[in-house]
Formats: sequence, structure tokens, C-alpha cells
Amino acid sequence: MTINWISLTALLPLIGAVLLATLPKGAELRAKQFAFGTTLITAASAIAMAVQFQRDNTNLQFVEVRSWIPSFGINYAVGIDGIALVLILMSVILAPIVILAGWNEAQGGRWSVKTFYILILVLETMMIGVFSATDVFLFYVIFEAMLVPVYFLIGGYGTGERSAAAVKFLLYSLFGGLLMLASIIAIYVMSGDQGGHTFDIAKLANLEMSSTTQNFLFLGFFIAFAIKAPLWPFHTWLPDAAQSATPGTSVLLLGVLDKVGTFGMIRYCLTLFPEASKTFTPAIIVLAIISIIYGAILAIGQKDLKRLIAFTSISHFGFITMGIFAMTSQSQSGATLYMFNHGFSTAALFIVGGWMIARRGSSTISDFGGLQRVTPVMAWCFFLAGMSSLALPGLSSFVSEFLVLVGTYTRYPVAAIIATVGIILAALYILIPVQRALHGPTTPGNENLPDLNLREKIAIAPVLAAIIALGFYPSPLLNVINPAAAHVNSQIGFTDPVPTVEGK
Amino acid sequence: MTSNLIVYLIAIPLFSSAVLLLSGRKANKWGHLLGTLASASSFGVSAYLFTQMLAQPAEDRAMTQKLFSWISVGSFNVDASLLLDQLSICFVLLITGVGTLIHIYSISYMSHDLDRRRFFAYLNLFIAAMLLLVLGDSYLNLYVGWEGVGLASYLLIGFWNEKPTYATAAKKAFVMNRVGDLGLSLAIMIAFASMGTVSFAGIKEAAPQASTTTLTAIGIMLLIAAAGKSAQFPLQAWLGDAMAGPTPVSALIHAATMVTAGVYLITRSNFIFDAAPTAQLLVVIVGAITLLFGAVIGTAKDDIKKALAASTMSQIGYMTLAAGLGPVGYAFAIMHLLTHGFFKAGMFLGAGSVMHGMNDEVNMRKYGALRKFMPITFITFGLGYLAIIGIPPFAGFYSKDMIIETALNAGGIKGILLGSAALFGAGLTAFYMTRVMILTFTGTKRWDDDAHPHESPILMWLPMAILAIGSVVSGFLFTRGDALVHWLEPVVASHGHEEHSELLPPIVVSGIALTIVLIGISIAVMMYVRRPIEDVAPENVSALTRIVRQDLLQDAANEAIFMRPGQALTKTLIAVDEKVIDGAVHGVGAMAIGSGSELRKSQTGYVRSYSALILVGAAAIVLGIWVITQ
Amino acid sequence: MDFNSPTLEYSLLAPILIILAGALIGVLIEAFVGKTRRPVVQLSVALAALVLALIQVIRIRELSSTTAAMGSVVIDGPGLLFQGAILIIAIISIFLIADQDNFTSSPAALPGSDEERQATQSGTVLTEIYPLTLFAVAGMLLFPVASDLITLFVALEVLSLPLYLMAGLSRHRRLASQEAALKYFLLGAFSSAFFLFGSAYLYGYAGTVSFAGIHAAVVGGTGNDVILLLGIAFVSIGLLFKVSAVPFHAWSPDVYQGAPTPITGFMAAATKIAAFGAMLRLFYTVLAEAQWQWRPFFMVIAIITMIFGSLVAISQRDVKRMLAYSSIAHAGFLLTGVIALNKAGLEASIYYLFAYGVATVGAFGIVTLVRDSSGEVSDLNRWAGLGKRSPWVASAFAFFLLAFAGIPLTSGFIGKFAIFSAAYESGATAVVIVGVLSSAIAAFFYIRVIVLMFFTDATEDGTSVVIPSILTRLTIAISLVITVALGVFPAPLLDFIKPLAIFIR
Amino acid sequence: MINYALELGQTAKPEALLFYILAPLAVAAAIGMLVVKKAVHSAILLAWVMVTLAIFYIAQDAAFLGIVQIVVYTGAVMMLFLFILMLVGVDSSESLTETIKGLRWIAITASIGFGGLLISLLGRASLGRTTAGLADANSNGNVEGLAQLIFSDYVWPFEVISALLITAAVGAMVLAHHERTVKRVSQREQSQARFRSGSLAAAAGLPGPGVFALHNAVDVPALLPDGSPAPSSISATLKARGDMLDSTQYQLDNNDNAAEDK
Amino acid sequence: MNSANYLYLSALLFTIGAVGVVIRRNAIVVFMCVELMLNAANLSFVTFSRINGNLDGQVVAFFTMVVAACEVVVGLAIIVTIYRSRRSASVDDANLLKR
Repeated sequence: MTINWISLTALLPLIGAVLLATLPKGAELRAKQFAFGTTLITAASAIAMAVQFQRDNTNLQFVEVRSWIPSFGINYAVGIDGIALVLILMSVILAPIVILAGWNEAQGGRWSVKTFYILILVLETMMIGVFSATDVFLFYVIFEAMLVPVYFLIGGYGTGERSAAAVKFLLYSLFGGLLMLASIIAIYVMSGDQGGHTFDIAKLANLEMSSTTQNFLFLGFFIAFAIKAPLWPFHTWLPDAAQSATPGTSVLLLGVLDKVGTFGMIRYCLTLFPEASKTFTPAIIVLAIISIIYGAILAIGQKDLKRLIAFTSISHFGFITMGIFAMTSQSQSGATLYMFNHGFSTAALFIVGGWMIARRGSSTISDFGGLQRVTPVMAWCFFLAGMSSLALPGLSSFVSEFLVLVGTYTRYPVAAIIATVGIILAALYILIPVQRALHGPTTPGNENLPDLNLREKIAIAPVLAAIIALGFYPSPLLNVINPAAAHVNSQIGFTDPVPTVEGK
Repeated sequence: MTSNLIVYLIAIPLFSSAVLLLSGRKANKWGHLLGTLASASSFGVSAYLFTQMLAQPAEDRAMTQKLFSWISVGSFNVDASLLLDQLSICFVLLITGVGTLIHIYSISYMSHDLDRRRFFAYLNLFIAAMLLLVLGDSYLNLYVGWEGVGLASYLLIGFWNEKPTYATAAKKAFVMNRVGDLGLSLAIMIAFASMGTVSFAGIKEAAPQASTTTLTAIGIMLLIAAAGKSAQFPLQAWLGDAMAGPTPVSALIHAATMVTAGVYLITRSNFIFDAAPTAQLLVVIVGAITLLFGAVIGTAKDDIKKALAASTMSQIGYMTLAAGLGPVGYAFAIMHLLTHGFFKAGMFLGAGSVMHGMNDEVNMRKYGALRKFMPITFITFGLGYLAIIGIPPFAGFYSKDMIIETALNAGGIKGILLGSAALFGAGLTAFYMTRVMILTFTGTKRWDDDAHPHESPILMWLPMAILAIGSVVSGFLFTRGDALVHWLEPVVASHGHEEHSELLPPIVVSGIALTIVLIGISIAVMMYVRRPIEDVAPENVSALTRIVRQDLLQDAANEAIFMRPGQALTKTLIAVDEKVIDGAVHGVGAMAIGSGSELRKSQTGYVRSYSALILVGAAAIVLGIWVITQ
Repeated sequence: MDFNSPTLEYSLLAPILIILAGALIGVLIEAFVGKTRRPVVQLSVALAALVLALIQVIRIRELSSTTAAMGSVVIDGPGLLFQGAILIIAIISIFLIADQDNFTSSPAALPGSDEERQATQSGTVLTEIYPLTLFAVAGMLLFPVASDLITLFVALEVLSLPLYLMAGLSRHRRLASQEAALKYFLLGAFSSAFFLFGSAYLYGYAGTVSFAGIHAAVVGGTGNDVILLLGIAFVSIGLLFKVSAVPFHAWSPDVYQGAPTPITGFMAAATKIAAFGAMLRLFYTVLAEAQWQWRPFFMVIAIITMIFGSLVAISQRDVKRMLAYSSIAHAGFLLTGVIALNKAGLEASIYYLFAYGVATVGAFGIVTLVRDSSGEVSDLNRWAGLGKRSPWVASAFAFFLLAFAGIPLTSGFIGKFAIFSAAYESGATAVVIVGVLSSAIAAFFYIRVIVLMFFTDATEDGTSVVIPSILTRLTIAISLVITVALGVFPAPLLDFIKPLAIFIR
Repeated sequence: MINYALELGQTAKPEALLFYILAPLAVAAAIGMLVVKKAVHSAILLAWVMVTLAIFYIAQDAAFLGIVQIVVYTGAVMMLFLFILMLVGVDSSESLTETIKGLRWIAITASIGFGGLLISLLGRASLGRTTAGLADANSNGNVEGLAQLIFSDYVWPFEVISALLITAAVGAMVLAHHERTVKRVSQREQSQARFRSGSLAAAAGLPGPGVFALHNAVDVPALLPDGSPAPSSISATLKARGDMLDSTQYQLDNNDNAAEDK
Repeated sequence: MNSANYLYLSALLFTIGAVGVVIRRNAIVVFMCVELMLNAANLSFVTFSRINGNLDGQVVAFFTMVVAACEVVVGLAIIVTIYRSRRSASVDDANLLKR
């Protein structure tokens, strides 16, 4: 029997979690090291998988199908295309970085350090699973089950109103999940009527249903994903959650988990309900634009660093959603690339922001000031992360943001124009905290903050390096994403608008 | 023709910048040297490439270098490739040349600054970005450089960001530039959507087939971009504040190079503007307004750097005006750009030199009689002064005269209006520059006791001197046999030198211009030589003066139109988010809890009420049956 | 006249007979075995009876699909599944019941009297619980396989009477416990009267009390449906009372709270299985053809039950009451399985009942552990910080709650999915939507408890978790393992249910 | 109304007569159960309803049930009720004012709705067949017929019902049986305890009441030789009930020594 | 004689019993009202037995009596227990468990 790379990669952190559970209670350092090692091995495994990935093959790869609940036609079915691969890579690379960056962030929690890392590792398994599932039921199961570790990570290890934020997060997500469950049930029943119960996404894509049904089912899925993403007006859980969670959790939450929402829109909304997707596209584009502008404006007005980052993410998710539903090859590829890049730039912001907060003991922006003088390296890292967030050309996020915009423009010019205003707001929401926190005279209490130590430098370096390198040379990712994104568009039957004038 | 060397132009300073940023304090000793060397090497490469270019016939001079495929999605294919043609080489030489001089100057100017290394890193970064801007072969590549120089500018304006106003100035510059960037992005999007390409060559080829509307739209967007970067009306407000940066920065970025990028953009996009008259008209309007705007605020500035900045704005207005005049104007725009690069950079360095000797004092009212203490500075500054006000045979005379001439010849009422604006601007320029000269170098000393004015060291005055030479001779060189016009011809493609009906013969125009300049000088002399100068700006001045002092209310307008409503909107939306959106969610929750506790009251604990409930339930069912069996 | 001597298929009736025999032996033990040895002997006998019965259920599954005892009983796949489920629940619960701390030592003594104190101090235990439990189990085993109205009624009473009694036997808060018994009894009798009245109408309509006869009358009945409808309505009231569907639910919060916790757990789990078993048989076989008449009513009841249970549970302050309302909501979810009226619905209901029952016993098992000096603490506020003090107990409870909430990877999720999809398949879209929405509401209060346990700091009031006895530990562990297993690998059970889940008529 | 009269005319057979006489009485008695204050009266009225029903059973060819109804139900079950009523206080009467707000109106509305609709529905009902009568079924005698069914067709529930009876018995015992948890103290042990208590005063046993008093009822304490009353001569129960009388009024004379003795 | 009359009577008695359960406070009286309901049901059974021409209904009635007897035993035991604890047989006094 050959080992499936996806299953192997997904299994590694889980095994790690089980082994970690057997460690004695006091061994905090060992727990950290062990968890870090596990995530590194997982990342290595995922990279090994990525190397073998055939990028021009639009079929799902590394497919594994095992019967799980045969009476409902449910399989353990995994497989990845370029989009999923990119997201998995992002997840497994972020995981060790998060652990290394937040080496001490589990200390203040309600429970042991060990538990924190067990939760992280379990979450990693689920992250890989959720992106690679090709069985709708399997996807849903992981989609919902993921909430549990995150819930405990926020509620158990966060700060401030952590339990309220955790509950808000959980209830929002559960509510969305249940709507999706309703749709899944309907799909399941329909599949039964049309040739046997199945949850295989490829087979479900061929279901015949009336447009009304399709619209309703689409909404069930879409709202769940919109809550997850989060899209305006389903976003209010995110700032609270991000404010309360530890930076590491926030990275995983915003960087990876929220991507499940946008990933789901591509994989499930578009594939299963192409007609409904078309019907709702205008509305969704409007929501996306509102998210972009609204998130940016609210970010400008935030006084708390973590909330600010959360609102910037809402704006960014607006871009991603817009790209997905503009359904041109540029916007679609751009959206996926955006997911990847956003993962890294948000990770950088949260990680560095987290260090700043941990050092200062406050997350209020006005408590900082003059950090550039006191802690130049940290300040630079934050600045660079911020530049990435505002999509400075030459950094990775620019490529994706621009692709989304240009792709959207070819189909929905007005939407693209309004969204472009977001880049001005982005300058404001990044530069205002940069000015308040990094510039100006050193505020009292900040004089003796230590700069980054070696561990922290090692943790942040790959993130920043990726941000810069992929800004100049995004091809490795784009080459993987393009065929998959094009495949998605062609499945729905969308072709790019043709330019009015044929140039060269 | 391809060349593998072009990339080194950018790579050398970029690498140097990265080294300087990453190596930390260790590099303090040699950082400035590396930075200067990098810039100089880049200049060397560009000089070599220039000679190569010269060796080619005119139409083969453009060189390209494809590095790699940058972004390729569907039909959206953008290569990272560079284009060095006659237009870019002008800029490359200016950037690296003036850049190197300013590097040298800075070694000394910044010698006491703890962060000199970082300063040089930023300067190198700027050089790299600016070179990318002018070397990119597509709008998207240009965009990277475009924002790159914006970033460098931000970093350098905010170099002394401990001072909150400086940090704010940096932010302001970046944000206003972003407004311009918005235009550039939209221009690229429109171009791609309508023509399927974003490269200069591709668009040039497709433009003739594109509709005028499309091209006008692209043109207007490009104008917005140019206005942002070049501090043109209405996005001019950041430039004055940008003087917060160290003076060499002002010289390099906010006088000689970056701010002229807008002119480059318009010139580069000549194929669009030539086919979009409306956009072109807007360009000249913007140029004319700005040249007057800058000149007017220049008359009331007491801060020497801000006065120069206003002047810069005004001079770029001239360039924009020229660029907007179409094929006849592009070359003059570039010519003025180059000469301006020399004299304005030289004057800024001069101003820096003065500040260097005056404890960083910038208020000209606290200067006076400095020519005795700083003779070299006085001479170099003076040469620049003569150049900018357009005294023959200094550089500014040639370039500005050409622009005025071309403007007058634009035809009809448009030509008369533009020409008079340009002429009036020339007069104002003469006035305020004379004022600067008088306040700074002549008259009585007004400085504080602790100031000990002295001449700057050689590392500082040498670049000033070289630039002064440029200010003197460049105009003559460029116009000799229409050298620059012919040089640029392949790029800006003046489709055959159409004969304009000349409104006035050139010699008359020059005469009028000179007369106006002389009037300007005289007024300034009358106002500032005859009358004693107070070291504090007089308060009892006319309302007009006050308005001019407040930069014609540009900041007030921005505040009223954008900032305040923006802040109000932010506040409102935060409230909406909390109260309405989150409130709705909480409301639903509260409703569930509320109805839960209301329903809970049905559980009274009395067994009889429970049986009553059962009875009522049974009755309801019976009623149902009664209804359905009706 | 000739007397038809009756034939009783003893092997098919054996599960019930074994339990009854166990109960009788238990009664005899009360009389003849010494006080000190009684607890062990009683437990062994009860356990043996339950296990033997379970073995017998498994053995006769091949012989199924026949009627037995002169047509009074029908032994078919679903019937055996219900019996098996009830027996497993009973086995799990019996360990909990064996933890005698929960029962008063002398029910006849006045609460707070010296006699009571002496009895408690002397370590006397109330071993009558075992035979009573076995009698209840016997009734429950008979309830879902009863095939005529008489047997159904008798089974209903056989399962109810011991429960009425046992509800009043709590050691702590005895007044409340007795009150629970009184309420349960009075309302139970009240609803039995409705049930009986309905049976009369069904008999009147069909001319027979056998299910087969009623079915035949429903299919080919003469006259109009009024009598039939009244019969269905009143019989349903009796059954809906047992499963605590709104508006016949009112007893359950009070009884759940007042009864000794092990009994509450047993009752909540097993009674639901038995009652739903009977209900499913009645509506899937006997009254299936009358679905146009009864399904609308059931939809309405299911909808208000789900919503009511979920909403009211939110504001509960007592963990047992909260679980009671949760069980009301679950009754609503289960009713969607009745409404589904298809094979998928039957399979789903069986799965759901079993999964829910196991989790319920486990959850109540944990409730017995949280005590202070005066006994069990069911005030939720005093559960605050439990996760800190006893992480394992709190985690297990949280897991059961997540199963109730239907979070994936727990048994509850598979159950919910199965039952809702069956209902959707049958066209009951509205019910499914309400079900999904009320699941969201329900999640809210389950999570509230989790928050309380894990994220709220404890108040210093001496609430502690007792070290569970080995028996209680067994109950909780078995429940937990089953709940996890059914959530992650439900396939074996589903596949087991599938071929068996066919009612014979 | 007219129909009703017509029907009455048509059905004026003995059974109908019986019905129209007894049914209103039964209903009246049933309603009476709800409105009388004393539980005992309710019980009596219920017994009357049951007897009425027994008569109706007999009228409907259910002779066995009729008899059982009277013997078992009215006789045994109702006696049990009365017995318990005696136990909890036979003259306890209940205020009929409703204490739970709105309940009475809900009850009355619901019941009128329930009963009215039920009867209206019954009026609407049709079984599509005529009354068959029990002549055939009872051809071998009513009791035999029932026996046939009970011991063959319904033998299983019949057997199961035994479980119910046992449950009831066990249940009643559980709730009522006092199990002795402390060993009964024998007379010998009591005697030993008295002697070992240290005081010989207690060894001899307690005095009887009324000794030397003018009054010798059990609720009057005995008088000690010095004339003071001895409360220990009175039963603890009477003391607890507060039924102990003051013995001074029955003293022969007021002796001053009484005070000294205390 | 129309057998339906017995059914009306039965329905009436059942309703009265149900009302009694709701409005009476003495637990014993409440229970007696339940007995009344059971009797009403029995009357229906007997009547239907006659209508249907078989004895099954009478058998049910017979079983009901037995069941009722058992219920009475258990019920009265519970009532007595609670009476002993509370010195009250009013169902309204049993009001510890609510909300």
C-alpha cells in the first residue's frame, strides 16, 4: 500500500499531538520543542508533496478515497489542486513560525503549555484536512470541528474578554455551519434522488436542481463562508476574536482559518452552484466592496493594534471575495495568491505586533511611540509587514491585489474603481499606527524595551523573506495556481472578457 | 538591441541599500562610502551605456533587457524587463549623476547624524527605485518604481521622525502620493481591459485603434498619477511639508528627480495623450495652474527650503505645461526638467550649506549678509538663481523660454492664456527668487548670537559647484542644434515638425519674458533692499498675503474636504459597527435569551398548570381535527 | 366451546422474561438475603439479567420478523434494535445506580428526622432500586415491540410505575424529590388516561386492538376518519408526554431536577428510546397510511418543541433542568424522524436515540460527581471553574455537551445529519430549517456551560468533584467511548442498523 | 331539540330509560366532584359515578365487568381512597378559590372547548357500520368469552400485568416500610443501663402520674413526698403535646417545703 | 338505544375528569379525577365492544381496572409520603421545583 502524501502530512501533527499528550506535565520546554519539531516535519512533508505536484494537471492530485460511512455515501476522500496546495503550504509553513514566534505565549493561559501545543497540532491536522477534503461531508466535519480547538485557544490562552470573544466566534461560526448543514442535507438528499447518495464534490457538481433550490442552497453555503471569511456584515466576531486571541492564534485564525471561507467559496459555492453563483455575483461583489472600504475605514479608526489588524483583514477579505466572484482568470488566480500572501503579511503583522504588545504590556496604539529608536529591528519588521499589508509594489501582496483589481476591472469596472480607493485607505490605516507606534518621541515606559532576540529574528525572517521574494518573483506560486483557477472558471463557464483592442 | 547591463543600474544601489540596512551598526564606518560608491558605479554604468547608445543610429538606440516573467495569468503577462531608450537615459544620467553628487554632499552634511548609514541606505533605495521607474518597459514595472520612490521619499522625509510633525509630513506625502497611485493603477487596469496589454510598446501599438474615450480615461488617470507624484494641482500640498527631510533629500528627491516623475510619465505616455486631446488639455491646465500656484506661494515663504519647494512646484508646472502641449512640448519639458535638475538641486544644496552654517536655521528672516561668510555657497546659489529666473545665457533661460514660446504658440485663446500664465509665472519666479537671494545673502545680518556662519567643507561645496556649472552650461548645450529635441525624437515621435502659426517671433517672446523677469527683480529689490527686513514676519499684512502665507489655503481645503468628513465618517462607521451591526447580532441573542426567560415562566412549578397545559394542548389538537374534518 | 391454548414463543420473549425473572429474584433477595450482602448480590443479579437479556436479543436477531405471544408482541429488526439499545443504556446506567450515595436509605423516614439520619449513618442502602429498575426495563423492552393496544398500555404502565417511585428516592433534597415523584405520577396518570381514551377510539374505529387490525382498518376503513383521528390524537398525547414534547413537556424539567440523578439519566435515555420506539412503530406501520392527517400536527409539535426546548434552556440556572430542556429540544429533533416516515428516518431515529441515550447517561453520570458537603450541586453557577479543578471531568462533560449540540466528530452530529436529511427527503423542509436554527440556539446554551466550566473563575464555595467510584467511572467511560466512536466511525452501527431497520406489519 | 325528543321517543326502551335517568345523575355527580369542598364527598360522588357506570356496563352486555366494577373498583379501590383520606385527615376541606392566576379561566375555556369539540366531533363521526351487539360474542356467556380472550389472545399482557402488581407492592413497601436501623433495646439491657447510669434515683423506675394527688388522671404529674410535682411521671408524648396539667391546684395544701426541695 | 349516547357520556365524563385534575388542589381528589377519566375511557371501551360485536374492548376495560388498581397503590403511596413530609396534600404546596 502506498502512502498518500496528503494523509501522511495531515496525520503527522495529529501523531505529534498524541505523543505530546504523553509528555509529563512540567516539561514545558520539551513540549514546545516537540511541537515545533512536529510542525517542521509536517512542513517538510508538505513541501515534499508540493515538489511532486504536477502543476499543469488540472485534475485533483494525490487522491485518496476510503469508505468512511458507506450508508450515507460518505468517504474519506482527499485530493488537491493548485489552489488547495498553495493554501496547505501556507498553513504548514505558518505553523512552525507561529510556534517559534510565540514561544512564550502559552504561559499566561488557563491551562498548561502542553495543552496549548496539543491544540495547535490538532488544529494543523484539521487545516490540512479542510483544504484537501473532496468529500463535502468530510469538509463540513472538519470545518466545524476546527472551531473547537480554536475556541479553546482563544478562550484559554487569550487576553482581555477572551471567553466572550471565543463564544462569539464559536456561535457565529456554528450558526453559519448549521446553515451550511441545511444545504448539505438538501444536496445529499438530491444526490440520492439522482443516482445514489454521495458527497463526492465532482459528482455533486453535476446535480440537477431548479434555480430556486440552487439559490437557497448556495446561500446556505455562502453565508457560512461569508461568516468565516469574514465578509461584511458578518464580520463583527473577527475584531473581538483577534483582539482577545494570542498573536499566534490570531495568525492561524486570520491567516489560515478564515481562508477556509474564501477557499470554500471557490471550491463549493462556485463548483456546486454555478448558476446561483452567477445570480448572486452582483450582490456579493457589492458586499465585497463594502468590506474593502468599510474594513479599511474602521481600521483607520481603531485604537487597538490587534483590532486594527483584524479590520485590515476584513478589507483584504473583501478583495479576495471580489476576485473570486469576478471570475476572470486574473482575479481568480489573484484571489488565491491573495489568500497565500495575506496569510504571510497578516502573520508578520500579528507576530511583530504581538511582540510589541508583549513587551509593552498593552495593545493600545497610543501606548507605543518612538519604537524605531528603541527597537529598530522590531520597528523595521513591523514597517515591512505594514507595507506588505498596504500592498506596496515589489512586495508579494501587491501582485495579488493588483491581479484581483485588474481582473475585476475587465468585468466589473465600477467595482474595481471603488475597490481601488481602498489602496488610499490602506496607506492611512498602516501609516497611522506606524507613525504613532514607531515614530515620534519615545513615550515614557518604552525606553528600555528590548529589541528582537535571535529566536524572534529567525521566526520572522522567513515570513519577511517570502513577502519580498514573492513580490519580485511570484511565478512559482502562480504557475501552480493558474491552471487550477482557470479550471474553476471554465467549470462555471466563464471566459475572460476580450479587450476591445487587440494589442501585443 | 539588448543589453545585459541595464539591470546593474538598479541592482547595484539596491544591493548596496540592502547591505546597509541589514548589516546594522557594524556598517556605520563605511556605510556612507558604500552608498556613494554604489551610486557612482551606477552612474558609471549609465555613462557607459550612454556612450554605447551614442554609437548607434538614432532608431536603434533603445536597449531592452528581459529579466524574467514577472506576473503571468491568462492574457495578463508582465515581464520584468527594462527599457533604456533616449528618454530614459536622460533620466538615468540625471538620477545617477545628481544622485552621486548628492551622496558626496551628504557624506559631509550628515556626518554628525548617528543614522548616516541608514540615510545612505534610503538614498540608495531611492536611486534604485527611481531607476526602475524610468527603466521599466511597462506601466506595471513603472508602477513598482513609482511606489518605490514614494516609499523612499516617505522614509527620507520622515528620517527625523522623532519629531512628530516630520512623521506627519512623511505620512502626508505618502498618502497623497497614493491618491496619485490610484490614478496609475486605474490607468493600467483600463489599458489592460481595453488593449490587453500594459507594456509601453504594446499600448503604443494598440493606441491608434483604441477609442478616444478610453484613451482620454487613461490619460486623465495618468494625469492624476503625475499630479500626485509631481505635486501638481490639486495634489500639491505635500511638497512643502516634505521639506522636513534632510536637505540633500530635498535636493535629490523633491527637486531634481522624483517629483519630475510625473513629467516623465506624461512624456512616456505621449502616444496616449497625443490621441486624447481632452486629457492633454487637462494636463496643460493643471500645469498652468500649478506654475502660478507654486510661484504665488513662493512669494510669501520665509523658510528657505519651503520657498525653494514652492519654486519647484512652479517649475514642474512649467514642465507639465510643456508636456501637455504635445509633441512640440515634450522635448522642452524634458529639457526644463534636466536644467531644473541642475539648478534646483544646486540651490537646495546651497540652502543646505547655509543651514549647515546657521545651526539648521531655515528662516530667511534670520539670515542676511551671508555672502561674506559663505562666498562659495553664494556664488553657486547665485548661478542657480540666475538660471532659474531665466537670465541668458544660463540654463533656465533656454528651457523656460522654449516653454513660454511653445505655450504662446499653442494656438488661439488657449495659447494666449497659457503664454501669459507662463510669462506671469516667470515674473513671479524672478520676484521670489530675488527675494530669497536678498534675504539670505545681502543686507544686514539678522541671525542669533549663537550662530557662527561659516563656509561648508569641500565635500559639500564641490557638488554645489559642479551643479552650478551644469546650471550655467546645460541649457546652451541642449539647445545647440536642437540636440535634445532630436535626441528624443524617436521616443516622443513628433510626427513631423508641423509648422505652428507663431503668435510672436521667438526673439520678441524672449524680450517680453526678460522684461517681465526684470520687473519681478525690481519689485523684489524695491521691497527688500530699500526697506529694512524684520526678523519676524510682519503680522499687519493684507488678507491676500495671509492667504498666500497659508499656501493659498491648500491644507485648509484638504482638511475641510477630505480629512474632517473622513474622520466623521470613521467615527460614524465605528459607531454603526458597534451599535447597528454588532448590535443586531447581540439583539438577536438578547431576543433569544429574553424569549427564553419569558417562556421559562410557563414553568410555574404548579402541577395543575402543567396539566392545564396538557389540556390546552389536547384541546388545540381537537380543534385542529375539528377544523380538518369540517 | 374450545379453548385455544395460547402459545408463547419463549425464546423471542426471553429478553423480557429474563429481566422480569431478574426483578423477581431481586424482590426475593430483599426478603432472604442479609442486609450487608444485598447490594452486591442485587447488582450482580441485575447486571446478569441485563447482560443475559442483551445476549438473547443478539441471538434472536436472526429469528426476528415474527409476531409472538398470540400477536401481542412483534419481534422485528427495529424492535430488537430498540431492545438492544435499552439494554445497553440500562447496563451503563446500572453502574451509576449502584453508586448508592444518590438514594435515600430509608424512604419511609421523614426528611430531616433522626430516623433518616440514623439510617444514613448506619450505611443502609436501598436495594429495592434494582428490582424496580429491572421492572422498568422490562416495560421499556415491551413498549416498542408491543403489537396491540392492550400490551402497549400495560407496557406503558410497567415502565412508568417504577419510574414514578424511583423519582422520589433521592437522598438529598428529599422534599424536592418527593415532589418530583408526585408531579411525575399525577401528570403521568393524566396522560395515561388520554392514552387509554385514545386507545378506546382506535379500538372503536378498527374493531380490534391489534396493530395489524388497526392498520387494515386504516387502509380500507369504512366511515369517516373522525374516530380514527381522535384516537391517534389521544394516543399521541400519551406518547408525546413520555418523550416530553411541547406542550406535554412540563413535567420533565421538574422531574429531571428532583429525581435522583442516576434515575434521571436512565429515565431520560431509556424512556425516550422506548417511547420513540413505540411511536415509530405506531406511526410507521399502523398509521402510515393516515399520514396526511397526522403529519401536519406532528410537524407543528416538532417545530414548537425544538424551538421551545432550545430557547428555554438558554435561561436555565440548574444543570439538570438545562439537560431536561435539552432533552425536550432533542425530542423535537427526534420527532422529525417520525415525520420523515421513510426508511432513512427510521434508521436515523434508531441511531439518534442510541447516541443520545448514551451521551445522556454519561452527562448525568458526571452531574452526580459534582458535590458539596450537602450533596450534589446542580446550580450551574457553582460549576464555574470546574475545568480548572477537574479537567477530565469537565472535559468529558464538555464532550457530551458538544455531542448534544451536534458538533462534528461526535455521535450527535451524525444523528442530527441523518435525521434531518431523512426529514428533508420526505419533504419536511420547514421542519428541517427550524431544526437547524434551533440547533444553533441550542449550541448557545451548551457552549454557555462550557464557558462556565472552563473560562469562568471558580467561586470559593466548597464545591468539589468527588473521586468517582469505579462503577460511576465505568458508566462515564463507556458512554464517552461510545459517543466518540459513534462520532468518528459511525459506519459499523449504521451498517448494522440498516438491514434490520424494517418494520414488519 | 326536536331531534333529541324524536330520538328519545324512538329509543324509549328500558335501556334508554335507564340511560336518561342515570347518565344525568352520573354527570351531576362528576361535576359535583369538582365543586364540593371536602375530599370525602368527592370520593362518595366518584363511587356513585362508578356504580352508575357499572350499571351501564351490565346494560351493555358486560355483566362481568359490571360486577368487577362494583366489587373491585367501587369496593376495593375506592375504599383505598377513603382509607388514605382518613389517614390524611377526613375533614380536611379545600378552599375552592383559585390561587393560580388565570388558571380557572384557562381550565374552563379549555375544557369547554375540548369537551364541546369532542362531542361535536363524535356527532360528526361515522364508523360506517351498525352496532353489532354482543349476542354472538356472549353466546357462550360473557365470562367465558372474556376468559377465552384473556387466557389465550391476551395472555401475554395478562402475565406482564403481574409485574405491575409486584411493582406496586414493592413500591408501596419501599415508601412505607420503616426498616429498623438501630437494634431494638431489650428490657434486660434497659435495666442494666438504668443501674449503670450512676444515679440510683433512676434505677427504680419513674413514678406513675397522679400519685398522692387529688386527681389521678394521666396528664397530671404526681406529687413527690414533699408535695412538689414530678414532671417525670408524665408520658413524654403528653409533655410534647403540651397536654400536661398543672398539679398544684390538686395539692392537699401548699407546703412551704416545696421551694426548699428544688 | 343508540350506543353513541354512551360515547357522549364517556366524553363528557372524561372532560369533567380532566377539568378536575386542573382545578382541584387536593392531590387525592386530583387522583380521583384521573380515575374518573379512566372510567370514562372504560365506558368507551365497553360501548365500542358492543358496537364492534367483540369482547376485546371489555378485556381492555378489565385490564384497565387492574392497571388502575396498581396505579392507585403506587399513587397513594407517593401521596402519603409527601403528605407525611409536608403535612399537606395540596398539590400547590409542592412547588419547590420550578422555572
